[in-house]
Amino acid sequence: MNLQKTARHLLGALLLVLLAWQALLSLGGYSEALFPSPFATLQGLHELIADGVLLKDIGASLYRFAVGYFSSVLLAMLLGLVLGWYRGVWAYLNPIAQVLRPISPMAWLPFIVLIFGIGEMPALVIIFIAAFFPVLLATVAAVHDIAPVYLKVAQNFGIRQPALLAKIVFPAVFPRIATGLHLALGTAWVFLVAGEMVGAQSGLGFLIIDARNNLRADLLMAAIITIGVLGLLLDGGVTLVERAVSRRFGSRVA
Amino acid sequence: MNLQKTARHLLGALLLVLLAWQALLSLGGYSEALFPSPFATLQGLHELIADGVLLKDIGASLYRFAVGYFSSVLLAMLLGLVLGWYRGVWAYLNPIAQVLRPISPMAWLPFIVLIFGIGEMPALVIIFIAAFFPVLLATVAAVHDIAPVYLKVAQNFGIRQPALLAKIVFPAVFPRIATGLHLALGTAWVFLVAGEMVGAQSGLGFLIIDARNNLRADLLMAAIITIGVLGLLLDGGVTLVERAVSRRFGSRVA
Amino acid sequence: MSYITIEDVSRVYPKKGGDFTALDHVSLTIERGEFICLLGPSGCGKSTLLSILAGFDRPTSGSAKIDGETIEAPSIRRVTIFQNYGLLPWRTVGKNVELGLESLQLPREEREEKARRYLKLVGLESFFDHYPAELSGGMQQRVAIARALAVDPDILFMDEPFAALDAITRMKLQDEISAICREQKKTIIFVTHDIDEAVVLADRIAIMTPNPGKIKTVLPVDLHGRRDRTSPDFLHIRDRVFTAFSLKPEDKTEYYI
Amino acid sequence: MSYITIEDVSRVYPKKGGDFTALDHVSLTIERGEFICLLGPSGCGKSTLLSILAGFDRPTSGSAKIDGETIEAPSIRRVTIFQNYGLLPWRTVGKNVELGLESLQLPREEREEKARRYLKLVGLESFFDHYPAELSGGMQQRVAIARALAVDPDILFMDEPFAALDAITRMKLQDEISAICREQKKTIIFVTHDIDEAVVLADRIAIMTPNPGKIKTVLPVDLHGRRDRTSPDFLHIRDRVFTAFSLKPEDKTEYYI
Amino acid sequence: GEQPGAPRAAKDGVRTVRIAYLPITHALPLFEASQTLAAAGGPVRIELIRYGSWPELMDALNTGKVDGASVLIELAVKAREQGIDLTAAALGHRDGNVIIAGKGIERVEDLKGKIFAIPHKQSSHKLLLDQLLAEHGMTERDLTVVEMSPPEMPAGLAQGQIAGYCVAEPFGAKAVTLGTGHILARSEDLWPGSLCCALVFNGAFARANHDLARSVTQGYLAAGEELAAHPDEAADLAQSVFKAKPAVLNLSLQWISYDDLAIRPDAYDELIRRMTDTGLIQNAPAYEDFVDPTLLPASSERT
Ligand SMILES: Nc1ncnc2c1ncn2[C@@H]1O[C@H](COP(=O)(O)OP(=O)(O)OP(=O)(O)O)[C@@H](O)[C@H]1O
Ligand SMILES: Nc1ncnc2c1ncn2[C@@H]1O[C@H](COP(=O)(O)OP(=O)(O)OP(=O)(O)O)[C@@H](O)[C@H]1O
Ligand SMILES: [Mg+2]
Ligand SMILES: [Mg+2]
Repeated sequence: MNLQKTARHLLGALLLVLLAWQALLSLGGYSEALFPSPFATLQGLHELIADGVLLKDIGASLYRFAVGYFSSVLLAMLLGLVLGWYRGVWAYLNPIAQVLRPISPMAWLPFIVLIFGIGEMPALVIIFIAAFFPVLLATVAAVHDIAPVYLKVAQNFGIRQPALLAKIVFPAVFPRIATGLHLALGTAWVFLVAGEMVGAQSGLGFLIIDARNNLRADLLMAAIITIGVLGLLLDGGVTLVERAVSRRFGSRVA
Repeated sequence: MNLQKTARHLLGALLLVLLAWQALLSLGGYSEALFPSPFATLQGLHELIADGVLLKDIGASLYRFAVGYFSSVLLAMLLGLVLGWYRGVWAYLNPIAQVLRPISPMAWLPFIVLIFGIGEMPALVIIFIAAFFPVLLATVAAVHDIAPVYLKVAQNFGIRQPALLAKIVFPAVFPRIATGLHLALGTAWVFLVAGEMVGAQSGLGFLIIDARNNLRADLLMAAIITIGVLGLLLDGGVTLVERAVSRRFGSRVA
Repeated sequence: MSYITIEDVSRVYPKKGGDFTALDHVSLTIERGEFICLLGPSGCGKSTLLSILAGFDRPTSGSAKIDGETIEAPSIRRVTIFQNYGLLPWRTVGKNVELGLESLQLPREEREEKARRYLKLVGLESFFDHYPAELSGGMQQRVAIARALAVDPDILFMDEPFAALDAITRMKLQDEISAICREQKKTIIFVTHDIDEAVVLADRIAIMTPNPGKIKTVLPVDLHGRRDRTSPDFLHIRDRVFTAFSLKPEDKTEYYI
Repeated sequence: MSYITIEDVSRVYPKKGGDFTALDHVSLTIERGEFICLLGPSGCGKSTLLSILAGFDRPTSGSAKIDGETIEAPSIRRVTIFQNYGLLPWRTVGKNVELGLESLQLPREEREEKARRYLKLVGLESFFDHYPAELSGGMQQRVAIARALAVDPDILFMDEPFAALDAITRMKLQDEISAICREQKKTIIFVTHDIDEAVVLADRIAIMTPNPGKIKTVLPVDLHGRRDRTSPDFLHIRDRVFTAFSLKPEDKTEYYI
Repeated sequence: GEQPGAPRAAKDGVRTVRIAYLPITHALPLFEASQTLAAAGGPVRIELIRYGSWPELMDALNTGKVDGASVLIELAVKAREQGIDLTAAALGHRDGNVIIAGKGIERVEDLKGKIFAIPHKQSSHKLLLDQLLAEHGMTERDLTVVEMSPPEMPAGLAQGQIAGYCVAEPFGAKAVTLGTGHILARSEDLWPGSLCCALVFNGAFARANHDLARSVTQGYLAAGEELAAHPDEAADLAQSVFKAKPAVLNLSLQWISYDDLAIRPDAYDELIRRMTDTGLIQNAPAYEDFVDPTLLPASSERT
């Protein structure tokens, strides 16, 4: 029953998109070569799959994503935990983080290439930067906002550093960091593609650039749709993990 | 006293950055032409200011940002409010939003150019897309999560549509939407620059591309720093607005 | 026929692993102008019963009628007051009180005049332009009561309206509010788990027990209008409620906590 | 000399537009093994005084000593129990009780054995592997008490530990907890704004009033161990507390709500 | 990884040179060279690294992360002027650029007040445009010149958002194939023997691995000759390495020539004159400073 409902919604959504797409095509009067029809896109998708290009690029993107995202959030969480706790140090680092955060990771590209070279690294570094600041700042904010009762309990029961960070602060703030991790995942995915568009020789972002440079709008659209669907799947996966975590860590007590 | 403290932190941060920068420069042994020194960057900044280029580009970027961001969040909030309320409609649109959201706004560029032309529009559309989905989804989620007591009170006192949306639902969810607006601001700023890097003839993103095209690492670094500082100022402005709003709308009652 | 008649009302919530019966064949009649307290521990279905009477919820079986008509939906003739006050934090105190008057389409001046009048009744006329967050909990609940009274309803439903207040503030408010409401001749259904509160306020106390939610007994309270919490009359009724809940130490029955 | 001596303690919070005096020259002595209730309306400084005794806060002036030593910091010899239980939601009930034992560096088996013993004391041994969120409020507070008792402290500080529970559950817990704590011969400082609660639990009640926070009077309670809320002894003391707060209807003084 | 200045050690007897390129028809000889060298089984190999745009390619080249690149010669000259260590070896091709105009633009004068797109300021395409305008008594001030990503140009032309463009191939051929654009002028008419792309090495690499760079250059020149001699092969190769539709690629191949790729001083001086005239450069590097003729085979060396 519920599954049937979901299927109905998905089908309805698909139909809506196809209708809107076809309408745009008819009203705009665009040439097939510049704005592909749904059917041409499907053919393009098929071509990409048949060539093995799509699978290879998806693999490259997911690999980069995994490495870049996880190394970034791990470091950001660790740093955030420690810096959030030692407010004196953070006071000096906060202005730096605040200035670096609004800079588009892609603006750094020339320096990234200079320092990290070409190949895997630039896109990796871009994802790293994209995920790093949101998680760092979310972690620091979460540590600053930790419910005082947890700290009081810890102090009362004589729990000292580093056990305090590991046993109390980290689990207490984790549910909130998890939200930050989820947000960062979306950001990182968006920037993975953007990063691959400017600094990689493979992956879905590169596929987009390559399709553009080869003047293949059908392949371009197929790549875009693949990116959207993959992003959605990743997000769904993280939502599942998040639910498990919030079950595990229980509801927050003020 | 407090001001003095802030000044100390800012100075300390600046010193830290300069130290790290100089260390990187010395250890890496990079050529000045590829990785500028702080002094060369300052000179570059001076050159940009003296030429009037910086001010012009800042103006262009801020104008685009204002138009793109505000039109986007207004539409997203309005749509989010209505679609959040009518869950039946949203069930069909949700899958579409979920697939579109993870797509890097820049991936659409060829189609944006095709549909909206060149000049101001591409960067504007990119900012629009970047801000749209976060705000839309935040608004829909906020409407779904509205504290039931507000709806009960409205129902009890006989408040019907459209007054219900305008008088009750919107103000009730606004504090939470405001968080979404804040997040979207950061995203939009990052993508403003990214968008101008690929689809504009002016603005800070274009300044970056132009510096790269002219192989001027000093101007590039100066532009990057300007972007960071401006982004920080914008964020600070929004934080002030947010505080005023949360004072105005009071604390949420469960 | 009685003003409010609850006949054989059950409310079952579907739950995985068998349904959960929140209300189990509850019957009760209430007369016009009565002050009824629903008293019982957490989970005994007090809020569920109140929701059904207020029109926010429907019984799974049985019937609930007011003035002979089945309750279909909330109405501005019957206002509910919530534990967390239900004030709109983005409106001033005055505008909150005007809320119900707006949908009655009163002209602006009349609305404001009425809002001021009812705020005066609860002693808060000087807070007209304040925001709810600037008021203490007790003051906020008084605003909610002014808002409810301003639309001149027939019935007031109150769901643990004083539960978030400290005991001493609560007593003050109990005295004030019962005086005001009785003076305005409203029918009042009041949910609480505080025995003293029920005794000091009610004309009759419906004592409820959980698992499943039932009305165990209905105790009439006759304090002859003198609601002194240390008077022998008060203590006598309080004693009877304790007995009804088997809370006297003689009784060794274990209760669900 | 007394076990706990509070001498002329004041606590002032800086505030824009003049400082705010939360505690104003408060003095009190407490003997070993006593059960003291701090009773008063919201804002009278009960929590502030308790925080100072527990070592979480310091007086602005005056001195607070335990066993002749000035209180400098919280200690595992004196455990505080909070209104919202202060359980760690990511740890099972058993692991929560083991928390204090971990920093006492007991070996694993001993910790677990002890945790089970104290959970049994509060009637929750079968919930060892549950998470706090799976327990009702009353059960959670019992876990917090087991956790406190497990480290065998000299003093228990309790800040409105039962305020989040419904009245009937609360009474059950009052009876149980006071029995357990007295049996374990702890000194207990208990904050509440509920008059009945103070009367049923305390050996002495320190009645506090706000603006500024002061101890108005200290009432000894002698119920000869028979803590029946409907007994004449109980009602007599309750009456005296009502009088102390001027809550008897004769008195027309207005109070801050 | 490797420092560009380090002598390149042989791995399994094979020495690999990393060359960056953009997927444009102009870079075709690189593929031919790469395949020929691999097929020959000699010790030298070319590893090709594809980029999406000039700035990214230049980042890699300038920082020495690739050993060489096929790049707009103006961009390389500009980099040299900025003190970046680059050495040019040979041209990528000669001619082969066209100025495309959209519907309604029959004469150059029709461009007045319209928008015209070039890929990059530092490009032959800008120089060609300036020449065309000069020949008709106009300057860039008579129209709006915008920098645009090449793939966007055919779409922009089709939608009437730009009136014309000049860019590397096959982006010009795309508009002609689509029927939305036509050729307004050809590079060989505007600037006979015009320079466009060049094979450029990182200077440190070229100095430390002169033989290697020389072998690559020779393979590259030979590849150019091969493509010039066998247009059918060129078409097949283009089809196999680029994904664009055959009609587009074939058309663009008709315009281009891959033979005689040495950079001669007179051609270089002509380039510098044009760059200086349009203000693209102030302190032009000397020919000797930019070109390393010793990388060329003896026959095409400076006479
Ligand atoms: N929407 C619901 N779905 C499932 N079970 C519900 C729902 N609402 C209430 N219940 C259950 O019905 C029972 C009675 O709920 P109700 O809220 O009426 O109790 P109550 O007497 O008001 O308790 P309290 O004093 O805690 O407010 C509870 O056990 C509760 O868990
Ligand atoms: N950190 C603080 N800064 C400023 N004022 C404070 C602070 N903590 C408490 N106060 C003020 O001191 C007064 C006493 O606070 P305290 O928490 O001790 O009251 P309480 O008797 O415990 O009240 P309640 O029953 O509401 O818990 C209150 O008016 C409160 O506003
Ligand atoms: Mg309830
Ligand atoms: Mg307190």
